[in-house]
Amino acid sequence: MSDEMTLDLLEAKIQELRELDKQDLLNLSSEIERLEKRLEEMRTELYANMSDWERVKLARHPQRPYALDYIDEMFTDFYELHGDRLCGDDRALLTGLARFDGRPIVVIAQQKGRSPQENKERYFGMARPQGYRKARRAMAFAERFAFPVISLIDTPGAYPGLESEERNIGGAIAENLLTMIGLRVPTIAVVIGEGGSGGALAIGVADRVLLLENATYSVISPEGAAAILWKDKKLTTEAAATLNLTAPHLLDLKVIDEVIPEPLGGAHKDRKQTASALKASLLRHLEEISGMPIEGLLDSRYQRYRSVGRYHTLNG
Amino acid sequence: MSDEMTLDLLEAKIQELRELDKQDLLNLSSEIERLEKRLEEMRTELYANMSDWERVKLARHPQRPYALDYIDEMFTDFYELHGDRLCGDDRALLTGLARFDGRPIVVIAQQKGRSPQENKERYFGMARPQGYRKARRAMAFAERFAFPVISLIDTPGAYPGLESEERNIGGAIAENLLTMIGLRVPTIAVVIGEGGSGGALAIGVADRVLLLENATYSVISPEGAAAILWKDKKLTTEAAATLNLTAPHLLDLKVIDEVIPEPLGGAHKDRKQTASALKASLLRHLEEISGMPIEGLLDSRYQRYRSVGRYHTLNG
Amino acid sequence: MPIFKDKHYFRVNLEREPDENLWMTCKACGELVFKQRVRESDNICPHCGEYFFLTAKERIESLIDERSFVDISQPIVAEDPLSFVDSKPYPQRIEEAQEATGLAGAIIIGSAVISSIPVVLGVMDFRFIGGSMGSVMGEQICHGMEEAIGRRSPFVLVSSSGGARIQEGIFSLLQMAKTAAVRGRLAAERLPFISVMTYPTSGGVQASIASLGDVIIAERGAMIGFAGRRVIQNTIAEELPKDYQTDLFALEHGLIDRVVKREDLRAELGNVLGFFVEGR
Amino acid sequence: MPIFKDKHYFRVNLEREPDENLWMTCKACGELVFKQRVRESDNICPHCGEYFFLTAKERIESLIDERSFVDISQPIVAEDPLSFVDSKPYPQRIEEAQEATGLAGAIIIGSAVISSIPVVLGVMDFRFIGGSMGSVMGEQICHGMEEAIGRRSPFVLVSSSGGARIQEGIFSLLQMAKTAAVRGRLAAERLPFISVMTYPTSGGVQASIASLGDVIIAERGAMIGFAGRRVIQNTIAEELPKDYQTDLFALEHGLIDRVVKREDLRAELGNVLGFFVEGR
Ligand SMILES: [Zn+2]
Ligand SMILES: [Zn+2]
Repeated sequence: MSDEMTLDLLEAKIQELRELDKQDLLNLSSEIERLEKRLEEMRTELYANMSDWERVKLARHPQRPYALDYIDEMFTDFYELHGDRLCGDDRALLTGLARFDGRPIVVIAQQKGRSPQENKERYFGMARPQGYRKARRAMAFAERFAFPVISLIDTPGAYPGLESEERNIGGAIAENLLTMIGLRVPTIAVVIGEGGSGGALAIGVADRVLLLENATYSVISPEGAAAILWKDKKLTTEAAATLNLTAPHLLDLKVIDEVIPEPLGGAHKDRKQTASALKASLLRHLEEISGMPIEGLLDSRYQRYRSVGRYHTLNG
Repeated sequence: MSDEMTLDLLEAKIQELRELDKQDLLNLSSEIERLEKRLEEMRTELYANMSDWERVKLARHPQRPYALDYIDEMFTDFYELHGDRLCGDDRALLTGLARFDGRPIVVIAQQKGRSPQENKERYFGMARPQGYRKARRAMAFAERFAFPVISLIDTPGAYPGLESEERNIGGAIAENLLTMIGLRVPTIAVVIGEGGSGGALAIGVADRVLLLENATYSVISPEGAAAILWKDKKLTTEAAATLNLTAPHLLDLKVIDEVIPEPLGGAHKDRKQTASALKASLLRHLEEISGMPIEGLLDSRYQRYRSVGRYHTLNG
Repeated sequence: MPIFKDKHYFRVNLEREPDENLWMTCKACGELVFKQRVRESDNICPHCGEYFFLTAKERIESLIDERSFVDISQPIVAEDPLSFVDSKPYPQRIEEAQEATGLAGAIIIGSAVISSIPVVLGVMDFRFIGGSMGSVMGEQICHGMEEAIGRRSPFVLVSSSGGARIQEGIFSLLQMAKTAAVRGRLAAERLPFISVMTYPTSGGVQASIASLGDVIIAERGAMIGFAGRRVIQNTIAEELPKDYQTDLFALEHGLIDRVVKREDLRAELGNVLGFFVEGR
Repeated sequence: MPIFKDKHYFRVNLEREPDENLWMTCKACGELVFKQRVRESDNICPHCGEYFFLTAKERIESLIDERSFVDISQPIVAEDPLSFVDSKPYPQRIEEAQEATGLAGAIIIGSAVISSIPVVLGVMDFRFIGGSMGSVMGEQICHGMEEAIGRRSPFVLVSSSGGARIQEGIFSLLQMAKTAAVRGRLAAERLPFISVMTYPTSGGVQASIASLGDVIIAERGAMIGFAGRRVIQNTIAEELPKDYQTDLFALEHGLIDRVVKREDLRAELGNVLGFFVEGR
């Protein structure tokens, strides 16, 4: 089976052929059309048969749209609010106000960098305690002004480092969980890329939890699981398959509410289309939950998390 | 007029005479008695005529009882709670549970060090943001369990340093003011030594504000005022006199509720007596405010701070 | 023009006396610039971009929709509860400040419209004893927030202050608690408070009301912090970095939300206030 | 003794089988010590003071008033929602852990009395798949807190866990939110939650319920933190100090309230719980 990179190369070649054809009037149009059809078929096959590990790679694809791309496409007037008021301003986790369909919302979003420089600044999307505490400030802000909260999740996980531990990263995540479960406004979380462990969950407790088709959400990375459980870092494909971290699995397991379809080849193949599908879904969900009295909403949210888990009951 | 140190020396000499008399049977008792009477007179005179600057020095006296001494004398079962859950545990500002007359309370206290080593650890009683945030955590704790808060103030001011600014010392103080004004439990603040500026006020917004007789409470130190306003650091005596920072002035100005008397010569001359007078006052005030419905208490506290200030109204 | 000597309180209005000198020299670039031009461009040198110091009136003018300002401050003036004398008696210091500035105190409170949104606005004037916060400023800020509650409108505070008004001693210190108290009411009413920090926002003002904004915006070039460079160097002799207490230092350490150029501040306020206004 | 293979759930009781070996050798000092003596001294070597590893049962025994323990856990056992197989199938791993420990899961929930104060107590057992938190532990912790609410008594949780139960995937992750949710209810009821962290308290347990105690007490020698030394060194190759994630590191950085010796833990709990009990 062809992999994505090969197909991308083929796509580029077809494009070159088209250019050549146009310039030099070679009249290759029917051959080009046939090639395109073949490409489409191969892609459909590829994505139908894509392994979970392939999907993880797609979720991490360097061309994949990041939070600011979606913010740009779906919202207007994004007004970033910086700083945790305690010690820092984490660039891996953004907070701000925006308008969504004209309505003010609070946005919390994990943001990866495109360039090495940007990634250095954004810690590859791995937030530190100051990021999670900035998010908590944004939540309190949302509550004060009754703005719904939309969070966009895209992180390999919380930043694991000495400074993080010194600033109580575990405590910061824990406090966010507690805050979000009781937040007196409608909340939606969307995993747009990687939903990495506690670092994702710390902005992911919400009334609705959505996933993009090629996003993943997992307690641990396949690499981490391979290293810890299989004692072999190379067994990531097996680990990925077993972790059930892709959208179809998560939907089956009933831990997410909806999967937003992506174009063939992934969100980066058509950013606008992806954003537009996500926006439609967000609007629908937001309308639903905004219509509920807040006590009822809090109760549903509580029940959702209170009841999560799989175990069976025996005779005591 | 004699200063305190001279009188302390005289006191020591009298003690030596007494020892000598006892050992060698010199029969100096009547001379010793006369000396003692004279010492007493001089002390009374000294303290009656003590300048405000002298009193500042007494408030900072190295033998003066510090917070832990009062905690030890007045409360039982002090159980220290450490850490701000954010990044550190400030040793200049202690928080904890204790029993006061059998009743659980939350204690917030600024603590100076006796030895150079202890002062290094305690930053001479100057709290950093982590201290003020630990205090805020203690306030939330008190509120959750309906424990009254007693804070003991003794600080030259918040610690002024790069690290403090990096961690938003101003914001930390401001948040505490906001928290204390709305804290849904009875609160009492006592200045036991130095009440230095914003660093003192940040744990000093309360239903009752008390001062020990030789404690001071001021917007700036006399040294600071002399340097800034008189452009001469040596004019501390003048600055001290003008700042109205001693107990009698503050009582006159109606910004404190009560002055707790100290023994002649200062609290350190009889720690137990001082603590016992303070304890009696605290008990009385606590009983008063604990008897009030919390909404009424919050309203009084609000009015107290809402109305503070001196200005006059003209024809607009 | 001893306008306050007879205990009179004048409302601020933004109409200006005609100025005899039509030109001024920029201290930064040395160019001769047309005053009217400078005024129209928020007191920024049209030649080199230098920010000239803004009086409170000029600041108000630079932020609000034209002719929308009404002084709604309390008709109050300072007392001298400590009979404070340093190099001169405090009352004399007040009078001189009043004469120099034409203001009754170090802050102006008004109603105004910013980008078509009605707000209550407080603006400090650094010329008035370093913009220090005494009983009058504390009361005016509280009054402003209470007016905002009464009008159901946002509160905007532009700080420019060295901190506490030492000459009022403990009363000055307690204004920190007083303003925080009323700020709590504003929050309970779910009305937004936008704090704008300009050069300088420090000491007791930074450690109370100015740091309690729902949104905190710093003007580019602002100095923001609690303890001044000199205090630190006197107390603990610590080396301080070059960017100590700059706007960017405050942003990097999470003290503030945004740093904004002076020429963008009006639009910025319109932007952020817009989120809190129904149907915008 | 495949006690759980037939899907039976056994209550924990603290009565012990008579042990054939009356003596054991301390790994730290090499001395032969009398087992009964070790047991009576909280599993501390009477010779050298080494802390021996505590099973959950031993931990409970070391903390509570004698014979006060009643298992009140839910009769639940793990499922295998992901059909997870690594070096062995997850159900087999569970069964082996059950057989090795005699426990149904990695935590025991009981009612007990500590210094005459009735509490609901949860104690993790690190031997059970590293004390990891899956659906069963999450549910048991929540059940424990709800029991505490029902009984109006404090909740005490003794953690000893490597973090999430990877084999339950996303369900394991979500137990962090689940336990935090019920912890919120406990807070709303104003009932105290004392979190005791022992060696180790890390990963998803440290980043959720264990860090949400009203009071957090670490046993001396505890390891406390989110990301293990190896994870950090693999991810970012950072040098880590010797005291990384030690009890004293956690204390110094404000993560916990206290560090307490094992032999003092029982009295410590009595002390702190006493504050929340009427009339003590
Ligand atoms: Zn110029
Ligand atoms: Zn041993």
